[in-house]
Amino acid sequence: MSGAMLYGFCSTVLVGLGLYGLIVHPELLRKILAFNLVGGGVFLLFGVIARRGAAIGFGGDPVPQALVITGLVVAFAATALAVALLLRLFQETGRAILQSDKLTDAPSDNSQP
Amino acid sequence: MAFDAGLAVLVLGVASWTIAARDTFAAVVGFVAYGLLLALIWVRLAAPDVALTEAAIGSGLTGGLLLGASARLRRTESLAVGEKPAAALRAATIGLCILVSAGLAAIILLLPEPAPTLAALAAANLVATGLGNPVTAVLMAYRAIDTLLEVVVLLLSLLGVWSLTPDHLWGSLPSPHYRADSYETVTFVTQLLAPIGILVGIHIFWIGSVAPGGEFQGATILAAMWILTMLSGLVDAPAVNRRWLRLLLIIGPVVFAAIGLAGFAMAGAFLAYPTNHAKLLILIIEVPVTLSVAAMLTLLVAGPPERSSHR
Amino acid sequence: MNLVFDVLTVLAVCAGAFFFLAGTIGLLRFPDALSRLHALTKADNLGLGLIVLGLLFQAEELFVALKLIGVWLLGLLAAATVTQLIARAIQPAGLRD
Amino acid sequence: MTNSTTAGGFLLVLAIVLPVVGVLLSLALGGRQAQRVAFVVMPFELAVAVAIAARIWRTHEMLQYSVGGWIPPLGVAFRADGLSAVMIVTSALLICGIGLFARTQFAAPRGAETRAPLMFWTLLLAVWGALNVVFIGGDLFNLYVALELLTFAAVPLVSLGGRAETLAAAFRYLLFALLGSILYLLGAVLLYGAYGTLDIVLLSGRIHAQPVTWAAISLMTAGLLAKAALYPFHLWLPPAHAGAPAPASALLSGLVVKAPFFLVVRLWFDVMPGMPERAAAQVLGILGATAIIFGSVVALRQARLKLLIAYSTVAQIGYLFLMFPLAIRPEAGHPWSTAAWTGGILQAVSHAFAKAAMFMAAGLIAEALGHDRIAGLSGIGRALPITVFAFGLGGLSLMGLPPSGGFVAKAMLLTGAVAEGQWWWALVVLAGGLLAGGYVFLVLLRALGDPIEPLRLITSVSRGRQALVAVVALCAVLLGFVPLRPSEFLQIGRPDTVAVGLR
Repeated sequence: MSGAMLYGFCSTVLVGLGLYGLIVHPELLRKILAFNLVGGGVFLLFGVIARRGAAIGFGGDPVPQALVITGLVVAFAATALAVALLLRLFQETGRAILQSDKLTDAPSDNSQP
Repeated sequence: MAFDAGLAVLVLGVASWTIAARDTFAAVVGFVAYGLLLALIWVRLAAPDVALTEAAIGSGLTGGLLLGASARLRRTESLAVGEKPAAALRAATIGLCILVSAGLAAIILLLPEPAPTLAALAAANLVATGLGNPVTAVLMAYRAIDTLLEVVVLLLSLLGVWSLTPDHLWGSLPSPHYRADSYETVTFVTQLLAPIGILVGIHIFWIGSVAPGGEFQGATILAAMWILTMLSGLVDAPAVNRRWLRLLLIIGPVVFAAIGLAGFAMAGAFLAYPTNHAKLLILIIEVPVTLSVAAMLTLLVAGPPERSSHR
Repeated sequence: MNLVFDVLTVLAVCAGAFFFLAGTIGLLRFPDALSRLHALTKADNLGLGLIVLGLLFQAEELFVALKLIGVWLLGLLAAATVTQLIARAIQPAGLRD
Repeated sequence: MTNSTTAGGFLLVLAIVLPVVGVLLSLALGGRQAQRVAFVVMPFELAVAVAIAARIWRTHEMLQYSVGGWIPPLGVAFRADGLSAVMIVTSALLICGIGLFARTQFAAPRGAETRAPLMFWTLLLAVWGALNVVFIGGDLFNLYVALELLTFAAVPLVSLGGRAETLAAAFRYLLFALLGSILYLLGAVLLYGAYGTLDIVLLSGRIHAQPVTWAAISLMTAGLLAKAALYPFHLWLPPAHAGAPAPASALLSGLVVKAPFFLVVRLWFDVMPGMPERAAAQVLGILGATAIIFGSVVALRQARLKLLIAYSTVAQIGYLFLMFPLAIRPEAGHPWSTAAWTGGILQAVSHAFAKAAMFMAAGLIAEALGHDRIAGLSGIGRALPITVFAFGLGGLSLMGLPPSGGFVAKAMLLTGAVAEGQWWWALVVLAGGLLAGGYVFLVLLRALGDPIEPLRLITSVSRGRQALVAVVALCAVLLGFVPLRPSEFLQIGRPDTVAVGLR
């Protein structure tokens, strides 16, 4: 078995671990962490596929490598938005978990200043 | 091989820790380590460009963001105790996740051999881009549209973060203000480090055309330096309605799109470069994009505006 | 010549690894936070220094050597700063200057 | 089908670049200019959308553009077939309508810049651009970026009001959307590992039935279903769509959830033409049928108007997925020459107009009354007759009564069910129509009833805005005059001679 395949299996376990955390953890920050774990696993799998595509002197297929860079940046953007939402939610409610949220009776169009 | 196996086990151990740890702060620390170990794996997978990005963004910036958040949320952990799902649900989830992992593992064993690759095609066209680093060629030439849209994605997520501002604080400053005199150590280190860091950031960006590195990695280092100067109280975060800030944010994507559109006239297609000037045009795009991305990353870490005055 | 350099590299890196190990044990075994910090930074700075020293023997050009030394200096700086900050954070409020 | 740029391909670039430039400009200019930028972009972008459709109509061929002159698999292609054109024009018309509707609600005050207007107009353009990338993207990774673009534009719209429960709804939406994207990406990664390309046309030529393919398609489909809020992934939708400001609700319910549906269609019919087994398609159909029954029943029990409409969206999304069991491997002809194929797409389009109109009507009612409790609607029919009329027109389409787009769509699905001998789907379509009738009449009876005490409006609602809602609802009705047969336009650009479904 090659080193790349070893990391391939590593990536599949990472996806499983992250999915577990995403489903089971009630705390939202832990969910965000778990999402990043899944992301890391998926990107790693892409890296393994890039490595398998090594050819003509390149250590790996540059196309998936570049796509992983794009993916990492996008994942950071997602994390930043999620964290900001979470902190605002915490400010408003004092909670960092999602409850079975029922909409209150307030008018829903209070966006006007 | 032994090294790879050890590294893989270590990564899985740290990953399990970030899921299993009781303390969220400890879990986040585990995540930072996880990112750094992943960066090592990327080196082992012959992807130094990705390794740089993973260490800088995946571990560094994401880690910093999450550490900050977990510090703010510390008090809430006890509240979540009663919310843990039932044991049966957890067991079912474990079963599902094992199934997913095992299934994926079986699937990747079935991937074709020899693996299909675009390496040869990417290499054959490298000359036309004037670049020496094939990864940069993919990002800036072959799939430049992805990169352009990615910068817009970053900008949109920043808009999303800003949209969470309470109405009366719009136009005010993000993140807590750190006073310069409270931590002499940090101030001193920042004064020492920031110039070096900025140089390193520019260097990483500059060599991206021929060697591992590039605009996103460079921009992250620049962003880190900006964040450091804010943390040390040397500069304050800018108010979100400053004109110069808005211009800084859009200059990168605007130049990118403009040169892309000019491609219609110069090379017959959107985001195409005339062969002789490809490298120069890519550089003209990359400089403002690096600056804009650095600003976006910094402000994403800083968060939505939350205080109305400087002091 | 090459052989001498290789031997020196192995020695220095092994010594560095030993200090890392010692620091880690200190981190795990020492009783309170301040002494843990002490063990960690002292051992790590030395350990990193020795490993950089070992690698210097393998550097093929001056620029690489300079980069390695830069890594060490930045590591020292970071460790010193972080230790300061952590120590300050855990210091009992009454002892503050 | 070659991989080069066709004449008029630049229109596809414009369809994406115009809104993006709009986003950048409105952020840079800020303040009152954001709205002006949006209203400058709208006519041009609408013109581009119409031009794309007109060209495809005239040439009967799909538009194609190789970005940067790089041909797939190395480069990224944009492609617009008949289906893309229909979705692009729908989005353009509806977004212009929503923009006009939101003009007063999100008017920026004089003086200092305010948050909500700047965000709304910028995000409106961002959603538009993202939708267009989804509709013309020819590369699976490019489409991943497009999905993220759409997520980051849509999620902040939910919490634009800033109340705690909308923040929670936005967070839940974001979690589902991110999980969906990452599953989609995992599938795309596997496809690249197996076939060495992410281009849809190239993939369709190389793909064959093997475990990797099935795993990849299942993961991508599951991810997209989470984003499309198909039962059992619907949990996030009602609080998000009901909590957003009315114009944003209209955008989210009308268009944004259609994007992942569109990509499921792309996957099942374009990436692997003729390959899906009927059994797999039955699963999608069963989920769709459950969504129809479940969503409608829960809608019936809602006390608030916007939540009722949101649960109705859960149900109506179900109809979209009935097209899979009916169009995959049909008894005769190609999948896209079946009645069910046209019916499914028409359902997406007519629901977009109908649902947007209903959300906007609900917004006007909430504005006038200060609440949207269904129990307190008595007499609103007299106060806001045009609005309630528009709501009813939208409801007509949901129920599937003639003349309406919903009627044609559901009739086509029924025809498909009969033609395929799968009568059980016909029962679901009919039951869903009856239930929809139930919840629409529930609202209308209240609204048209006499109030116990005189109705007090907290603000007056301009006739112009009411008329606009009626116009949007009329679009859904006008779709009822589409001929009741498989649309030829929708088949443009589909592989017709490739060995399809005949293995």
